[in-house]
Amino acid sequence: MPRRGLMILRLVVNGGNHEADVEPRLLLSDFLRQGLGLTGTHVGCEHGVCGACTILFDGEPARSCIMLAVQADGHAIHTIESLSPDGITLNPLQEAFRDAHGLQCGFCTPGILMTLSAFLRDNPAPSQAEVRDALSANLCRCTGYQHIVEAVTRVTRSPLR
Amino acid sequence: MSPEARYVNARVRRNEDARLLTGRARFVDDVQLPGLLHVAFVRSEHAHGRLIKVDGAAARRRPGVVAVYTFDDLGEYGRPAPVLVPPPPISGLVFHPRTHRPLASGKVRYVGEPIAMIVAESRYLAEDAVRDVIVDVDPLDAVVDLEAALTAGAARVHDDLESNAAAHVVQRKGDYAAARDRADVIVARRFTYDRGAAAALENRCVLAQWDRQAEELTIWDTTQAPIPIRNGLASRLGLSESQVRVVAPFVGGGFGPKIMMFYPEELLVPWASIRLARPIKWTEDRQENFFATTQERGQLHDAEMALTRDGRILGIRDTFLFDTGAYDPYGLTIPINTQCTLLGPYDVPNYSSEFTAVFTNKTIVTPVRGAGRQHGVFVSERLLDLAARELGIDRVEIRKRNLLGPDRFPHNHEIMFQDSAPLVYDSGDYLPALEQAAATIGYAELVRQQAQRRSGTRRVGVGIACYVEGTGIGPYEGARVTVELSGKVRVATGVGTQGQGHYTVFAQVVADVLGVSVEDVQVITGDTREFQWGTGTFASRGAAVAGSACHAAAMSVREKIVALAASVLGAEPDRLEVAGGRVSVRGAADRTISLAQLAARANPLRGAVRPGTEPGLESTAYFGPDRGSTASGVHAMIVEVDVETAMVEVKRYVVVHDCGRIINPLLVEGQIHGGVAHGLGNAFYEQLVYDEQGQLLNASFMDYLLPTATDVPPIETAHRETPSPFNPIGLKGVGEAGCIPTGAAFAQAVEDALNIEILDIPLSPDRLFRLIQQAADR
Amino acid sequence: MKPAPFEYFRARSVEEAIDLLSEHGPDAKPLAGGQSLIPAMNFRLATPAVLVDLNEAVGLSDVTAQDDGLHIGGMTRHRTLEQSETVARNAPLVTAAMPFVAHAAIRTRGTLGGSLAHADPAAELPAVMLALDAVFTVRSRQGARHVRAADFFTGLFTTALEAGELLTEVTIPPRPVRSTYAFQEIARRHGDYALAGAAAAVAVDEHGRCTSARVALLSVADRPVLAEHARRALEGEPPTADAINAAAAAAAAHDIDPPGDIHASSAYRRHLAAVLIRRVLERAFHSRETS
Amino acid sequence: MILSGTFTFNGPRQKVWDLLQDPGVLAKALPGTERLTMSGPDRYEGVMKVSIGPMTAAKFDVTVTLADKQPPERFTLQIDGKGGVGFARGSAAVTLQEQGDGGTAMDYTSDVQIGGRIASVGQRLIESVSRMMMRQALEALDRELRARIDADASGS
Repeated sequence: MPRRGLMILRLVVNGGNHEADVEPRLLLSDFLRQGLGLTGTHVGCEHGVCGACTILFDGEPARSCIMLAVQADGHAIHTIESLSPDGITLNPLQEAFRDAHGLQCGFCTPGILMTLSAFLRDNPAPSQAEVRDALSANLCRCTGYQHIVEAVTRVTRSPLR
Repeated sequence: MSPEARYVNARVRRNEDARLLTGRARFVDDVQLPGLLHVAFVRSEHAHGRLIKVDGAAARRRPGVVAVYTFDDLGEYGRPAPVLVPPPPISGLVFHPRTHRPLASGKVRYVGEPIAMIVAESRYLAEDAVRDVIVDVDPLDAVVDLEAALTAGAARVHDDLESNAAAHVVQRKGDYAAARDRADVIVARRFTYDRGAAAALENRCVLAQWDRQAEELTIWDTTQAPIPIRNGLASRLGLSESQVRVVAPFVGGGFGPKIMMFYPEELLVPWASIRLARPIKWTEDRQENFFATTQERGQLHDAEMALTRDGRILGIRDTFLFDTGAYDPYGLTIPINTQCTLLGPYDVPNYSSEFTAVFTNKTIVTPVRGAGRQHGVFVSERLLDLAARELGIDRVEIRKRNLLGPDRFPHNHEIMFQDSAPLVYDSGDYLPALEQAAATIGYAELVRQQAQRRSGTRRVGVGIACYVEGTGIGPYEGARVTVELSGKVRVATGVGTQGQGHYTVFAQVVADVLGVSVEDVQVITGDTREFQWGTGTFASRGAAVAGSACHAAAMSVREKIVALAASVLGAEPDRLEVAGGRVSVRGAADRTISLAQLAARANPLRGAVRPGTEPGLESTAYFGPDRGSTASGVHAMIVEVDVETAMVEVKRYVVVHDCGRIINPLLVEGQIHGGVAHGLGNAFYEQLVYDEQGQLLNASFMDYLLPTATDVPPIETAHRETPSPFNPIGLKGVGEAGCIPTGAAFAQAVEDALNIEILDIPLSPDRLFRLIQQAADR
Repeated sequence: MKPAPFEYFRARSVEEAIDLLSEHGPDAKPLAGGQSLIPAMNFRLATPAVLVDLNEAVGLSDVTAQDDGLHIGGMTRHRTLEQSETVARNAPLVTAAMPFVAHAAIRTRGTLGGSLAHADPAAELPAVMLALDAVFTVRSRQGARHVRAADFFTGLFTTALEAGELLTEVTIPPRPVRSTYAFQEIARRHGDYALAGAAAAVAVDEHGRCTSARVALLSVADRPVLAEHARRALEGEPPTADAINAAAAAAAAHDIDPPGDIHASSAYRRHLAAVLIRRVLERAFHSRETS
Repeated sequence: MILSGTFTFNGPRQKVWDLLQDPGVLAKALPGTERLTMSGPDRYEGVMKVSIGPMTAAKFDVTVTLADKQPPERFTLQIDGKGGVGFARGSAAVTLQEQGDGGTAMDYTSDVQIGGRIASVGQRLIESVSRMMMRQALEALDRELRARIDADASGS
């Protein structure tokens, strides 16, 4: 990591407190991946378009590739790793992705899950058009999106919710 | 077929998903090693120029920079990369192989060509040092336009060649000139299909670690073909193959360009890692990806079709130029695919096809999903539409009149396919697919409503296009199937996987043969330490070729299981049942043994075994088809065009396809959806725009437009199954099918809505606006 | 694609931000939402020596309806503008435009002041503010000054802001009676920079005659442009279909000279502008009963 | 990209010619010029900084040459710029024609080539920026000419 002009960074990631010395220019995505080893957050474009790096910043979706790590000082971040704390049990949305074949290479999937987690929290019963609208913030080259939309439909119609 | 098909042909959810959904799956860029160094490249800003000076001295002095390499530092290692795919034996074929070097020497030939490599303590620092390298280039005129490239005074991409022609190939069947003389109507047009990017969401990444004590090199690489990369790098580095391990773990989408390219970065990172005795990683960024990762699609066709008055094809002639970019390491796979796929599902008695591959000062061209097939389909389907219009025959009807009937298989087209085998269709049944697609989209009703659809601001059009696709080509793949002491099964194969679901489909095949649960079959792909024979994932061949190898290996293991169980249980083999992870004697519930127990018995620790006994319940098998199998299908779509804004919305999309026997319909649908989205991208959104000096003007996701969830419609898919005779399960490939007829169907639908003529793909609102204006002016 | 090094300061108040900006002069860039600035830094097209982070500065993100209009703090997030009922009541044009601004994950970070100061000619909010005749409060060590939207956007990514100045607040004048609004744009994909767009704020008198017709266009010039010819053609007239058509055609012909790019030629942009001016005017005048 | 047009100066042709050949004037007219010094006959070198909003990194080492001179009627101006974000090269063919009313019409046709990062991610802005720089250059020239004419008038 870069050494010059380090700043202290204190933040909460997936419920745990972290403290690190970082260079101001370090991108939040790089800090999460390299600094904390949370490699589930993927980097696809580094200009805020593809959405693969989407995380929750104080509960709201944000692109970690166009934020500085130092901006997270004093804030709470959730990454894909928070959706399944034991790393094995899938939450209903993850389970629906598996059932509906809502992922292929899986590279864009973490960003999509984080985007949809916030979306479904705010809109528990969206229409298909609303789902596609929310999903249009994330690029996927493999799925053509259809099975992702189906996965969301499974969750929103699930009696568990 | 498998003894009991419980999983094959079932909608089985994927074994690999849990890791991907929780963020645990390891992609190459996720690998972190102590002391890891990072790389940035100094790349050419000029499309064409003489390299006067490259000076890395200042960069070397920058704190945090460990090494700076230019061509002069490479010595013998700087020689050009190998030709990856030698051209097939076609008589009269001319091919000038010119491949890239790891770093530019003498000349730069495309924007983004690597000139110097910087190794530093972080990627941030390496990028800082890029500015420090002094590069002096004397710019030359760039070769951009395909026709201009072949004119006498054109600048030459490779000075040692007489022209920019990289290859010339003629293939003929019958006598087109005679057919033309007999024809009632000739339809002739010029068609273009412009460049696009594969744009996998994961950029490329290479990480190499040289273990000085063990003298072993481990390379993590986002490649579709780890074994050829291992073999090629070992030989180039002067190591034995067993000293090199290439791992392609989870790979974030391939779509063609992650094939065994021996990209400059792929050659240099391992080399530098040995030199510096440090682990080194290069992670491509999105901007680099637009220049440094290979692209596809640029072709210019002058084509004509000769027909009878009642719409029967007498022959087709096509002359086309193929843009191969600055180098041609991948040979002629793409244009030969174009040449062969153009014939489609039709009876074309006379065919004359000629192409010239052209060097240009643009990024190297290698196959991208579809790999030239969509161009052929675009040309023949467009010609049929134009002929239909000229002859006053319905578009579906003219296709029906020309389809090959089910009695025509195997059908020999009498020309050579890219796999060096004659172009022979193995099996197919085309007419029912066309009828089903037309019925599903409501074609007849839409035709009746044509006048109404073409009025008002929002105009509606319908398009319907057919295709065939050569898939599942050789040479071979292999697999090793092992029943482990736990009773669980492990399958290792050489192909890489980039999201296709190999972890699951191979497991399905093996689980059926061995009577185990699909979750109990662990598939390992893409690690040369696990399996070291095979070629890779390309040409829609993974399931058909490697899947067949898995099947063969599993069948062999099953024989061992049955033989051993027969002796242990004292029963005739034909009375044994292999199911539920056990072998049981039919009708005697107490005479049963688990696979775990059998595996233990097959590997005794004491005592004696009979001479010739192979230990374990394990087998390795290989499969190589005589030739590829031919998938086929029909796509139909309805579009709505706002004639005031030239914006197009796809309202419905129907796919009727035939990929032979299906292992997993859920995954096949996923492949089709993704292919269609990619095809719609190529039809309306995605175009790499180069200016006249070879500068790429849209090297970002802001300007290079991948379709999003609001651009891709729901896709209605119907499967038809005509098994292939060329492999035991009857499989054909499906990975590329979705994107092959999409452009042709889209052009036809928009044309139908607006009553204009569309000859160029990709279309865009801007291009469509011009066409609408021109039609209004006429 | 990693940013070049810079010095980073976190401002805790407006005053601190202004002090830092004037101290560091033209080398310093305020960091608001960062959704345009950081991508430009990742591409190394922007290499500011100093960043002054406004995100922790208090008192810059209040939204209040007052007698003289709707006051919106410069650091108000796009997401807040989109969801605020106060904004919907007092400036429905803003609410109508927000879904067109990129995507939710960008709007959670992007800010009003950031978008206006960035002055991207293809951005929605500058045009909306121009249509609404908003007034921007600009503060520096010398105190505060007020700049009308029409005077604020001075060119390509260029505004009336001087070094050391900060856009702290936007005031949108109170809604006239019988005022209605509409926003439309044409983009290649949802959330992209528009090929062209139009924001309309219109009002009529008790006889249905047009008293005000402000249509601001985006992505058809180096800055947001008011369709002056449309305004002149309509004000004082009943907004009939013919009048709207003529107004749209006149404005597209005379008020703009659009630049072309790979996505849209100049002629296409001009054509789209005519269509969009007509469509927003039709929608605005015909949605009278609902707003 | 081709940018062409006609600009009318309110002054005699010889004066406009002299103006256009003056390196001091060129330095003022070329937008963002931080320094421009003569490095040979009709050849100047210097630094130009093109700053557009957040794009602050566009600093170019430039070489300006004047060629094909036929006083007071036509010449070609070439600019070659190289910087961290890419390169820009342009040549402008300039023709001056006397107008009946004592003014001078300048026809210009310029071919601008942009390469490197500014071309690959900045395409949306290239035409606007080129137009803006052209406008700024012409306005600066016009201002300079008027100042000279005013100076002449007060001096005589």
